[in-house]
Amino acid sequence: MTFFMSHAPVLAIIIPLMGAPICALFRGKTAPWLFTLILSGIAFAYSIDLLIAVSANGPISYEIGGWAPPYGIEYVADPLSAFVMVIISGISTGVLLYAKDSIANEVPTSRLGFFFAAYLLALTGMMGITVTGDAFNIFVFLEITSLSSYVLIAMGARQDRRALTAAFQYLIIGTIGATFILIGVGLLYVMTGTLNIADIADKFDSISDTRPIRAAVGFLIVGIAIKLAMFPFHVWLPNAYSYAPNIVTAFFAGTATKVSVYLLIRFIYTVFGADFSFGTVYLTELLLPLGVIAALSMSVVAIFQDNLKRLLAFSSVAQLGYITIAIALATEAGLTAGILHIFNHAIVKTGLFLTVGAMFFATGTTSIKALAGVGQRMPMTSFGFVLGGLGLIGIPLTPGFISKWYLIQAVLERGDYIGYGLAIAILLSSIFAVIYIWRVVEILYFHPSPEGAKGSEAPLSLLIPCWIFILGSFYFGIETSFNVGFAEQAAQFLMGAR
Amino acid sequence: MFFDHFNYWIVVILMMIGLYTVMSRSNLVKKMIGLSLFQISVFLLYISMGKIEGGTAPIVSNAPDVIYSNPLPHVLILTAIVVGVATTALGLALIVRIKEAFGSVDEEEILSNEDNL
Amino acid sequence: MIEGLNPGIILILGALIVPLTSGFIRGILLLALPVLGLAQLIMLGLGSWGQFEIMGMQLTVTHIDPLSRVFGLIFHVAAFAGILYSLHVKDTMQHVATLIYAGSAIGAVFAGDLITLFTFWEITAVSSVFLIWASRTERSFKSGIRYLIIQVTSGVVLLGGIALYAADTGSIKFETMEFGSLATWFFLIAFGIKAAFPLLHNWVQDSYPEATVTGSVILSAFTTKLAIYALARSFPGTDLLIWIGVVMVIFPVVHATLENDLRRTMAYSLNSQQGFMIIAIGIGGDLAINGVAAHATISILYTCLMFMVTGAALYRTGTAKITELGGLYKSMPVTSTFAILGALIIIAAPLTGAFATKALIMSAALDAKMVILWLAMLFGAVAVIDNVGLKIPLFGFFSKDNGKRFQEAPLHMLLAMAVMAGFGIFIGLSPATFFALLPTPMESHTYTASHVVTQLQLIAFAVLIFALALRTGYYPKMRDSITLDFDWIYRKAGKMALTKTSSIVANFWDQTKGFGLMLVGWAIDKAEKSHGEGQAMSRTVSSGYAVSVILILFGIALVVIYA
Amino acid sequence: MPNSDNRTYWLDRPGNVNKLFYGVVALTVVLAIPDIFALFNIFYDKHPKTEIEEIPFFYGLYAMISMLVLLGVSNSVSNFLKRDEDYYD
Repeated sequence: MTFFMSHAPVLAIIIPLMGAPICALFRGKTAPWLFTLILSGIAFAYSIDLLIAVSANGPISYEIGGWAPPYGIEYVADPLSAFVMVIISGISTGVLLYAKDSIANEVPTSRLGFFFAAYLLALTGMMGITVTGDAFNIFVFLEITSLSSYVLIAMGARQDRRALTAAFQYLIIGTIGATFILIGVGLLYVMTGTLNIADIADKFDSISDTRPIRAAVGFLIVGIAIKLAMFPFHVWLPNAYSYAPNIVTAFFAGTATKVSVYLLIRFIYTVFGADFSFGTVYLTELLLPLGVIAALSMSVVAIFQDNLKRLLAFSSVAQLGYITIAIALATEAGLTAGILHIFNHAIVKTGLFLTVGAMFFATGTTSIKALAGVGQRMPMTSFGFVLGGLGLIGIPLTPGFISKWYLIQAVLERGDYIGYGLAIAILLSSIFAVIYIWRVVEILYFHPSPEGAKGSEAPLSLLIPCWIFILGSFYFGIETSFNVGFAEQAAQFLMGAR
Repeated sequence: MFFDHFNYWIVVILMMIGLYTVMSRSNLVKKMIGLSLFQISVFLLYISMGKIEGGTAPIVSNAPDVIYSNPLPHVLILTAIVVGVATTALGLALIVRIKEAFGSVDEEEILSNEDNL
Repeated sequence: MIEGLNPGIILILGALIVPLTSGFIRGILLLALPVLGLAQLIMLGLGSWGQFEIMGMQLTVTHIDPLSRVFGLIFHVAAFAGILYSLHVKDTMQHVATLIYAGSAIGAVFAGDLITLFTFWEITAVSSVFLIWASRTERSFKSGIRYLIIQVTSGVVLLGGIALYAADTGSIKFETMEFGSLATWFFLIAFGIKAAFPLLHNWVQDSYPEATVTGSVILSAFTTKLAIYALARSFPGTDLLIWIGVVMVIFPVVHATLENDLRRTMAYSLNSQQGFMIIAIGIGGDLAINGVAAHATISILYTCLMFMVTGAALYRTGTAKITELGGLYKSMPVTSTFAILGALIIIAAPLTGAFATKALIMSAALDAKMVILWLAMLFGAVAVIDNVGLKIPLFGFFSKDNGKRFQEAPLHMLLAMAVMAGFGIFIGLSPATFFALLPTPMESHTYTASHVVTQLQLIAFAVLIFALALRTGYYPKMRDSITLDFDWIYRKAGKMALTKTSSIVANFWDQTKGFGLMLVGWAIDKAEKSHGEGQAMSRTVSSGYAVSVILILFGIALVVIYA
Repeated sequence: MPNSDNRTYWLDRPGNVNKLFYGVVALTVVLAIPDIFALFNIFYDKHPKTEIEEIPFFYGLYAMISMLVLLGVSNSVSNFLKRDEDYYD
């Protein structure tokens, strides 16, 4: 057991990575799914072990192949990365519980092996990004995630051929983003002569005033912002989320952009250091307006959407705006709120996308108009959606409330007019959220079902995972010691790091 | 100035050509070519950084005081090249599927097609 | 019973079981829940329970002191009677909403901190709207939306206040506060919306009459009184409240006189009665706060009772409009008797509860040497004799026979009325028993000769004028119409041509509003043009365009970073 | 049992409404008596809290004035404020 524990950081990555090609060999409906579920579950278990160990004993460093850093590649599990790993593998496992019937409905059985192989690769990539302590390794894992996610999104083509163009557009934009990150990492390497993140961070102050470093900051921030779907770099996200298979959407909504948020935090706070990021190069002034516009404008866009998945996708961009605001505040309270919202939004949004997936499963559509009267036909699913929607709005007892509370406390902490303005913007955006959720609820419940409408309640295999997420979100909205505790721990660690 | 760093200028020019192609062409295949050019410019950037003037290839020899070029960027960029190839292959595969589904490889045409769905 | 469980939570949790039951069992369950809650409340006694820390803030889920206990007791009684009254309803949604609503109101009363208060506060808003929507008409739907927006706004303002208050003082305890800071203004507005302060009041008259027969009974008991409780807890002795209260007492009575719809008449009158309590809170001091608690209790009893009798009339005849009702006492003698009893309570006739409780507030005003205030309240007391005491029984039940005959109200409705009327009269017969429950112990001299005589004089002369006005035809004619109120401003502005009598102020108002509406319309239009489906902000753009945007932003980023 | 009730009720009989009215008038007169006693300080003590209460028949007068004001205001604004039932729809 000690072997498995002491290699936990790398095993959490290697197991799904090695599993992927094996999975591609499986045929049939059940085998690849079950295999993927088991591997994801193992990764989840390792992540939890890691998080417990890190929270008890401080950061864990793992040297790949026994090569000592800074020459070898180092995997580092610190409070932030362990926390994000738990989120990713947890969401992935939860979504997989749900996946079996849902995906069999949307992807040809003959392709399921490949589908789940790509799924495992995406999981590997995201876990790898969080745990690696090597800047170039980040790029590699990022591309593993990206390439597999293009494939996963394109798998939606059987339902809607626009999945193909969405995937292609994501490929173009995503590659540009990843390449920007590659350029940034290269420039950092040129200036510091090392790729180890801790090492770069050590040497950063001595060379921080040079022009290549500033260019590197620009490339990295913009590159990450593209992968993060920060407004206005979000153009790929709504289409990709709308046309991808439902479980892919649910999986990515909870994880893909969150990993990029992790990267943003990692670079801003660990590599550049808060003093440089906010004192020398004014990242607050750059990110804050983008966050505010995203929170407001994208919420308004969500109000007008006709497709439920697209509505939720725009809502995700708006929620990422909150996180951007939180990070740009450059305070410990802000950082806590941001990290907290990564967790809270992940669980709520995944739950919502799963309920929408169940509606699609039963009715074959995600057009809001066509879902009229679903409240009567699918009471459990619809009620799940309503509860999830409450979480998105931020009603007390939901995690949305917790993170909004922290965020508002954090912006008010500024104590100036910008702080009050931000608080108003956040409240305004919440009101928009009420409107777009309400619009859906109204149609689900108060409009009569169209003549001869299909669909009765979704099967239990879909309902139970949905409700796990919904009830889980309420659990974390009430008993907040887990999410708030680890978010605070991570924020303290990051602020104390330099 | 220009000739001192002409390799970097080439990187920049290639990058601009690549990005401009991605921006301006609506033919998806041309877009992919632009994207590849853009990536390749970054490969050149990495390779240029590793070069040390007067340095030889980083092969162990017994001669004293040999200056080697830095091999690490070259190794790194091998990985990036693989990624680039994978991206291009995937992109082209998608283009084939798009052509099957929409009957066109022109983005403008596809978008106007989509509106009529 | 679980130690320290907030009684309101029993009702809320119970509501979740209701959909699983039906028929007889459901009836038993519905009635048992308020009784259980009441038992829990009585067994708990006074004190604080359920304290735990969350996000570094000290929460107290259950906090019972004498003030909250009075409100909690009457809320349980009202919940029981309201449910009894609605036993015939087959609509599960209404039962669930009723229980959650009543439970959250009770929960809010026993909230020991602001976060708990806010939570229950919002649940009352969201659950109660279903009682309005349960009418399932277009009108009630729209009215419910307006109601919900206003109620949720109250919650949002409250939350804003809490955030500021926590930042100011570092405490989230729900206790008496010094009025003045920005946070307390937020609280005042949030409470004021629910208490139906003047200009914030229209949701009452807008929504209560649109609710179902049973819904309006239940609505009338909780929301406004919860706000009274919140104000009494946080701002006793705040002078501003006195003046708000005076306007509140006087402002709605004209509307109540003119109104044709019995339930809307009640809604206006309820508003005016709220004013008495607001004034008393403004006066502050032990006697006045006792008066608030006592009068709120009685007020719930008679308001519910009157909504019950008008509701019974509506239930049997299908209308609650004076012009369409006639000779109802012949068909529904028992209900009519309860209407008279309710009227007697509401006009504070001796031997009824209000006689004892209104006197507390009146003498508090006199003790504080506020004669003008006292006169204003006396005017309100006369007005309520007219509006409810005489108008509802006479016009609603004893008006000229129009030949139509209906059935007497169902037994369970009559029982529910009997519960309310019984309590109302019991308190009047034995005020000392009730006063022992009030926040501060005090001696009561309810039945002095002068008090009885003066009150009877007040009633009798008001009746005389009422009778004279009827005989001479001076009393305003009831017409099948509605009466404009301040909500005209937000429901109608800009559409109505101004009559020549309207002043320049009104003109200015109109223009401002018109401009405001135009601005809002313009904003929505712009938002739709820019953010709508397929518009600039949400369109599927070509990847080339997307890349250009990225590069432009990259340029901006570089400028910022190099700055 | 719509329209089946042909009983004559007390209120329906002519003159009874008048009786009721005169009853009210008589009641007011009876209730004014204590104030008359109070003028001569016999039998009944008002113990007023304010000067204004010392005016004879104060409560009766004030009730009448209040009612007249209320009805007067109501009558005068009635035409201005009344609208059709579906005004807002």
